[in-house]
Amino acid sequence: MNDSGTVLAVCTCGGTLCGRLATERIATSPGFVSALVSPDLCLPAGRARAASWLRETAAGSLVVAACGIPAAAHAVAEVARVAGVAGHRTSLVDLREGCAWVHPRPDQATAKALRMVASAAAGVREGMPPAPDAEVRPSGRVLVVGTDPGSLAAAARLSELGCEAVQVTGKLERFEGQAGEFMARIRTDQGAECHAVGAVIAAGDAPAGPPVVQSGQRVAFLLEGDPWPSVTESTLSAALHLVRDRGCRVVVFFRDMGVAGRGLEELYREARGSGVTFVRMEAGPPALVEANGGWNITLDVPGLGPITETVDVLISGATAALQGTRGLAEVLGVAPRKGGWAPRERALLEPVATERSGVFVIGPARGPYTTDQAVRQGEAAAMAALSVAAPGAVMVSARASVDTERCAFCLTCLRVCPHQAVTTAMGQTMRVLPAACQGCGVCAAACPAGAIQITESPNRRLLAEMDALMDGPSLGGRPTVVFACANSAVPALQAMGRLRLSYPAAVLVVPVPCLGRLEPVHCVRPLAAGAGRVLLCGCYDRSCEHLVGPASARRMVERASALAGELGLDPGAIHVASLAPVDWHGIGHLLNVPCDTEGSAKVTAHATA
Amino acid sequence: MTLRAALAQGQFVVTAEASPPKGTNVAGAIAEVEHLRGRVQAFNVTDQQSSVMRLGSLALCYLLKERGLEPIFQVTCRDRNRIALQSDLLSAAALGIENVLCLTGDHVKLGDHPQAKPVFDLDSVSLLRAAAGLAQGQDMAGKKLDGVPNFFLGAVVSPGADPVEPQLLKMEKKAQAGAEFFQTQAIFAPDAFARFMEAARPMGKPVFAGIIMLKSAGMARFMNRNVPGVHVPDRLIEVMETAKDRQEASVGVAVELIRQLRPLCQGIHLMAMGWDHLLPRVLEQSGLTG
Amino acid sequence: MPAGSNLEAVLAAGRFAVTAELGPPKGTNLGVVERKAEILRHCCDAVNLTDNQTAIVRMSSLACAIHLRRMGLDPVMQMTCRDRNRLALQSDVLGAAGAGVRNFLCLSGDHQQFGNHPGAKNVFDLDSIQLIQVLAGMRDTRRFQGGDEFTGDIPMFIGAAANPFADPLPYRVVRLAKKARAGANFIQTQAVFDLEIFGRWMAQVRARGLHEQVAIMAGIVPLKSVGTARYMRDYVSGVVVPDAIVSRMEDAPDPKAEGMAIAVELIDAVREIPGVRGVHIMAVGWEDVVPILAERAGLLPRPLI
Amino acid sequence: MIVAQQKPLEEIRQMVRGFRRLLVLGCGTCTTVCFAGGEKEVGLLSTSLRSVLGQEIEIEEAVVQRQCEWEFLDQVGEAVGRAEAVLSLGCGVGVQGIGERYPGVVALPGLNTAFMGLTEAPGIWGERCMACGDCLLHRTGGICPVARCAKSLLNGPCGGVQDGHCEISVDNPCAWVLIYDRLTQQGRVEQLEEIIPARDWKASHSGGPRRIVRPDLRDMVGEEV
Repeated sequence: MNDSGTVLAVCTCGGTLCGRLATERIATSPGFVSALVSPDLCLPAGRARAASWLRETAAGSLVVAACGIPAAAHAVAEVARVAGVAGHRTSLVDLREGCAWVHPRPDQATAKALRMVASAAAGVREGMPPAPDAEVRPSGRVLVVGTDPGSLAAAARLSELGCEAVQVTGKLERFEGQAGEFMARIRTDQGAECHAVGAVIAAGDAPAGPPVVQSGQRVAFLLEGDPWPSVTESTLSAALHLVRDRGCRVVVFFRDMGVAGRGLEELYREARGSGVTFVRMEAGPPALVEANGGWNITLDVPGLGPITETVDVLISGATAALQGTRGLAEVLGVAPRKGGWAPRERALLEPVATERSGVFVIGPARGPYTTDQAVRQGEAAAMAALSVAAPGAVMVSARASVDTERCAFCLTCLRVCPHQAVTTAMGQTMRVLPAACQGCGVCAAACPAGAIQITESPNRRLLAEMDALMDGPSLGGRPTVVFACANSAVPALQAMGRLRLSYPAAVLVVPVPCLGRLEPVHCVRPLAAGAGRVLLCGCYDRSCEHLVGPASARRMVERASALAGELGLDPGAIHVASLAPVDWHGIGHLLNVPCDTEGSAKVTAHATA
Repeated sequence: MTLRAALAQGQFVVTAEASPPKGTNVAGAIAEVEHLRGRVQAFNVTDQQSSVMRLGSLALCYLLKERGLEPIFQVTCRDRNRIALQSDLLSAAALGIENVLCLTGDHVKLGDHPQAKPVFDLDSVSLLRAAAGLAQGQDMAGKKLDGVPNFFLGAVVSPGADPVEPQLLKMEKKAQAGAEFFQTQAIFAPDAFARFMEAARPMGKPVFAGIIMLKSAGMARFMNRNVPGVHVPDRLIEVMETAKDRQEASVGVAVELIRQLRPLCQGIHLMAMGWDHLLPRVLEQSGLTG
Repeated sequence: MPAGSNLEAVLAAGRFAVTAELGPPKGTNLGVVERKAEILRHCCDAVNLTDNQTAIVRMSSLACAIHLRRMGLDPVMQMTCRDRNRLALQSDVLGAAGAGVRNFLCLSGDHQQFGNHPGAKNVFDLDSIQLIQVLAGMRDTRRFQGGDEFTGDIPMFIGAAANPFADPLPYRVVRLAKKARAGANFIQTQAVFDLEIFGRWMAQVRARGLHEQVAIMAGIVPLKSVGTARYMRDYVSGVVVPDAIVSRMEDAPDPKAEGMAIAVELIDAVREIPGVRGVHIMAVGWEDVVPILAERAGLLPRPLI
Repeated sequence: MIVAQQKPLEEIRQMVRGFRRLLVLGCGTCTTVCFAGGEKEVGLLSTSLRSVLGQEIEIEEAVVQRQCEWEFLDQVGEAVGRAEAVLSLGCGVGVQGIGERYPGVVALPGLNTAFMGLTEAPGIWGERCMACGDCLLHRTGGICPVARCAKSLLNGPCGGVQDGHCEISVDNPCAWVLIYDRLTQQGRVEQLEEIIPARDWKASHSGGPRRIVRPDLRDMVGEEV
C-alpha cells in the first residue's frame, strides 16, 4: 500500500461555505500530511486539480469534506480512482447539509466540522478492503409458484422476455441459494424434482381468489388485526377500482390502516376522495349476520352506538387467503417466522419484491386481489425477476465477509440473517452469499467472535469514527450521538439539511446501514465519553428493509441500558426512535429536544401520515 | 475435672484414642478405654479413621459419657454436609458431649468404600467456625437455637510438615475460627517441634504433642514414605530394628519422646495403634500417672 | 429373622399399626424430645424421628432415636441421603443399632434449597432405594456396601416412603415395587387427602401384590388451620389437597376441630382400603393432637406385644 | 460445549483494582459460542472497565482460539508480557491455562464457568452433562439424571415433582418425568423397573482430579508426561 499518510480536501462550494464555517481552520486540521481547499470539487476542473494534487502527495488515504449530494460521492470516487487511492481508504464528510446548513452559529458549526473531519480521518485508517467481487451466473430460468391469473401473466411475460418460466403446482419443499442461483426442490405426485432458477415468483396456492364482485354491488372489506402492508395497498387499490370503475359502494372496516409506506397515504386519500367509506373498528370486530345472500355488519362505534351496514359482498379473506401460503413463505424464507405470509410494508421495496433478493410475491399471497391487480403484479414481478435471473454472468460485490479463522461456528449469523444470505459451505465454514446479502450488518452485530465484517461499516472503523467524533472542540452542549439508519434517518437528515432546518451542533450523527448493525458497545462508549444521550433513529418495524432492525435494536438497547446503569451512567439515556425516510419534521423534533430534559425519554417520531 | 478445666488449671494433660468397632459390638472398644480410666484425661473417638467405615463416633462418645468417661467427639467433613454436621454437633451437646475435634478427614479413596462420594461441603476451619457459632447460639443460617451447646473445640496440626509455614497459617486460622486446643500429628523430632512451638506459642492455645507407638522398623519406614509430616529418624528405626523385645523398645521410644516434649507443650495425645495395653507402662515410666 | 421392634411385632400380629412423627428441636434441648415423646408414648406403636426435615438443621435423628430407646419407646430413625454419604449412613446405622434402635426409614431427603442452608453442598451419594439396598445388605448378607463382611447380626426393620400423588403417576407404583425389591419392610406414604388417587394407587399396589411384600401405612396430616390447608394445596409438591377439603376448613367455625374431624375421617377411610396396614400421623409440631386422633379413630389402646 | 457467564461488573472491578496494566483475553471457542468471552464481549467489557476505572488502568484486548492450549496462548505472549494481570474470558480451564503458561502474571477469572450444556434456544442454555465419568445414559432413556436431577437420583423421581417440573425450579423439567416419557415413547418403560445399585463415584470428581493417559497417543508425540 502506498501510504504517505492521510490528506484532506475541503470544498467550499463556490465559497458559499466560507461564511458559515472557518474553512481554513478546517483545512489545517491536525493529522493530515497535506490539505487542499477547492471551491468546486464536483466540477470537472475541480476534480482534475484534486486528482493531480492527490497524486503528488502520494497519500494512502483521503478525506474529502464537501456536501451531501450524490455528485460529491462520485467526485471522491473518481479522484481517488485516478490518483490510485483505494475506495476503502477514502471518506466523504458532508460539511454542507450535515453541518453548515443546519448549525447557524459559525463557531459551533466549525467545531463540529473539525470533529467530523477528525472522525473521517480516524475511519479511513481503519478502512477494510472489500472482499473480491463474486460472479453469479443466472440460469435464465424463473420459478413461478401458482396458477392464478397473476402467475399465468408472469409466466407469459417472462417467455416474451426470453426467460424460461418454470411453472409448478407441486409443493415447494426446499429453497436455498441466492438471487441468480437458487436451487428449488418441488414435491409432486411423481416424486421430487429439483430446479436451478435465478428467481422465484410466488403467488401461493390459495384455494380461490376473493368473491367476484358485480358492478354496482355493495362491498365491505374487513381488515382485521394489524395492517398487513400489502393488504393495505391491495385493499386500497381494489376499493378504488370498485368505486371508480365498477360503480360499487365500498366500506372498509379497519383497525389501523398503516399507510406509512411510500405512496400509500396518497392512495388512501384518493380512495377517500373517490367515495370509499372508512370505518375504524375501535371497540373490536363487528358482528356479522348472513342475510339475503349478503351480510349485515353491525359495529359498535364509541360515542355513536351500533351502526349496521348491509352489503352484498364481504371480503375478509386476507387472513384466510394467506393461510394457504404459510408453509410456502417459510420455505422461501421471506415471511417473518410467525404469522403467515405477511410480506411487510417496506417502503423501499418495489411492490412485488420481498426482503429476499430474487423472491417476488404476487396475487393471492398478498391478500385480497382482483384479476386486474394480479395480472399487473405478475407482469411487474416478471420484469423484476428478469433483472436477477437473465442469463449471463453478473459480478456482485460482497457487502459482508466472514473471517473463517475467527469464526467459532456458533451458527448465530445463520439464525439471525433476515435475508437468508448466510450458509454453511459444505459444513466447514460460514459463507455470506454476496447476491443475497443486503449489507444490513445484523449478523455482524450478533457475531460473538467479531468474525463478520460489513465492508461499509467494519467494527474497527465504526468504533474509531465514533471515538474521534466524541473528542474535540466544544459544541456548546453535551453531545447527543445519533445512529442514523441509512434507509430512514439519513434521508430525513439530508432533507433537514436541504431545507436548512437547524438542530444543535452537539448532535453527532453516525450513519449505519441499519439499526440492527448496532451493539451495546456502540451505545455505551459515547455515554462513557460524555454524551448525554444516544439516539438510534431507524425505520418503523414494518418498514424495515431488513425486517428485524428496529426490533433487534430495542432488545440490544435493553442490555446496553442495563450495562450503562452498572457503569454509573444514565440508563435512561439510550432511545430507539422510528421514523419514515421523508420525516424531516419528526427527526427535527427528536434532535431539538435538549438531551438533559426529562421528556427526551418519551419522544418518538411520527410518520408523515 | 473436665479437659477444659484441667487445661485452665495448667495441668499437663494426656489424651488417647478410642476406635469404634466395625460393627455394633462396642464391648471391646469400651474395655480398652476402661483400661486407661484414671490415667487419661479424655478419649478421642475417631470418626471412621482412614475412611474405613465404622460405628459412629457420636454413638461411642455417648456410651463413654454414660460410663463417666470423657470423650472427645471427632468430626470430619468427608461424609456429612453442613446440615448433618451441625445436626450431629447439636446432638452431641444434647447428649452431654462437649469436647469436639474438628477435622477435614481423609479422602474416601484411602478407605474401604472408595466408591463413595466424598462430601467436603465444609473444611476443618469452616467446621470449627460453625461449631463456635452453635456455641454462641446460632446455626450457620443465623437461626437462633433452642438450647445452646457449650463446646470445647479442638483441632489438629502437623508440626512436621514441610514446609511448615502453611501449617502455621492454618493453625492460626483454626484458632481464630474457634479452636481452643490442638492435637498434633505424631512427633519424632523434638528439635523441629521446639521450633514449631516457638512459632505457635504466640497463639496462646494449648498443644498436645502426638505420640504414636512405634511397632516396628517397617512401620517407621512405611510412615516415612507414606505419611506426610511424619519423619522417624534413622536412630529410632535402628533402635526398633535391633530390639530384642519390640514392645519394650516401643515403650522406651515413647517415654524418651514424652520426656523431651513435655517441657515444650501442654499435653500429649497417645495413639496406641493397637498396643493399648502398653499405654499404662508408657504413662508410668514417663511419670504421667496420677 | 425378626428385627425385634415393636412396630414390626404389631404389624406381624396383623394389627392396624399407628406411627407418629416427632420433629427434633433446633438446638440441644432434649427436654423437648422427652415432652413430645411422653405425649406419643401410649398412642402409637413407634415414633419417627425426622432427619433435619425440610433441610432445617435440628438435633440428629440418631441422637433422638437413642434417647427414645432409653425412654422405652420404639423409635423409627429417619435417614436421608442429602447430608451423608454411604460411610456416614452406615456408621450411623451401626451406632443406632448398637444402642437398640431397630426401625430405619430410608429417604432421599428434601433438597437443601427449601431449608435454611440453601448454600450447603448436597451429598446424594446414594438414593433412597440404594440406601434400602445397603441396609438390607448389612442385615441380610452381613456385608457393608464396600463389600467387607462382618460377623454378628444387625437386626433392622427397614422402611421407606412412597408418594402416590406425584408425577408421573403411573411410575409411582413401579418405584414402590423397586423399594420392596430392594428390601423395604414397611412403607409410610405421603399425606393422603385425595382418597380417589390413593385408592387407585392402592389398586395398582394390590394388582402387583406389593401389599403382601411391604406393610403400607397411609400418611395422615391433621390440618391445623385454613392457612395450612391452602399452603399444603398450593405449595407442597407431591401433595394433593382436594378443594372440597380446603372449603370445609374455610367454612368451619373452628378450623382446628374441623382439621381433626377430617383427619379422623381419613383414617377411617384408609382403614377400609384393602392392603392398608396402618397409619402414619405427621402432626408437624402439633403432637398434642395425636392421642386425640387415635382415640377418636378407635385406635386405642395400642396393643402390647 | 462449556457454558459460562460473565461475572458481575462490580466483582470484576474489585478483582482488577490495583493493577495498572490489564490484558482482557477472550477465548474463541466455547465461551465465544455462548456469548460470554468472544471478541465482542472482550470489547464490551474493556469499554466498561475503562469507563469505570478511567486512567487508573491501561487495558489491552486480545482473543485466542482456545485458552486451553499452550500453543494458542503462545500467540499472545507479548501482550501478556506487557500486562500485570490477565482477565480471562475463557472457562476455568482457560484461566488456569494462562496461569500455567505464564506463572509470573496474575490470571483472573472474568467469567463464572457454569456447566456443560447445549443451546436450548437462542439465548437459553441448559446443563446436560456433569462429566461424572461413568455414563449411564443407555439406562435412562438418553436423559441424564446425574446432571438433570437436583438430587442426582438414579432410581426414579422423588416426591417433589409438580406438573412435571422439579420443585427446585419451575424452569426445570423433572429429569425422571422426561426419562419416563422418553422410555414410554420408545416402548422401553420396563427399563425403569431395574434397580441401579449404589454407584461408583470414583470416576467422577469424587475420586479426585482426573487425568486420562493414552499411552498410544503419548508415544506418538514422543514426549514424556
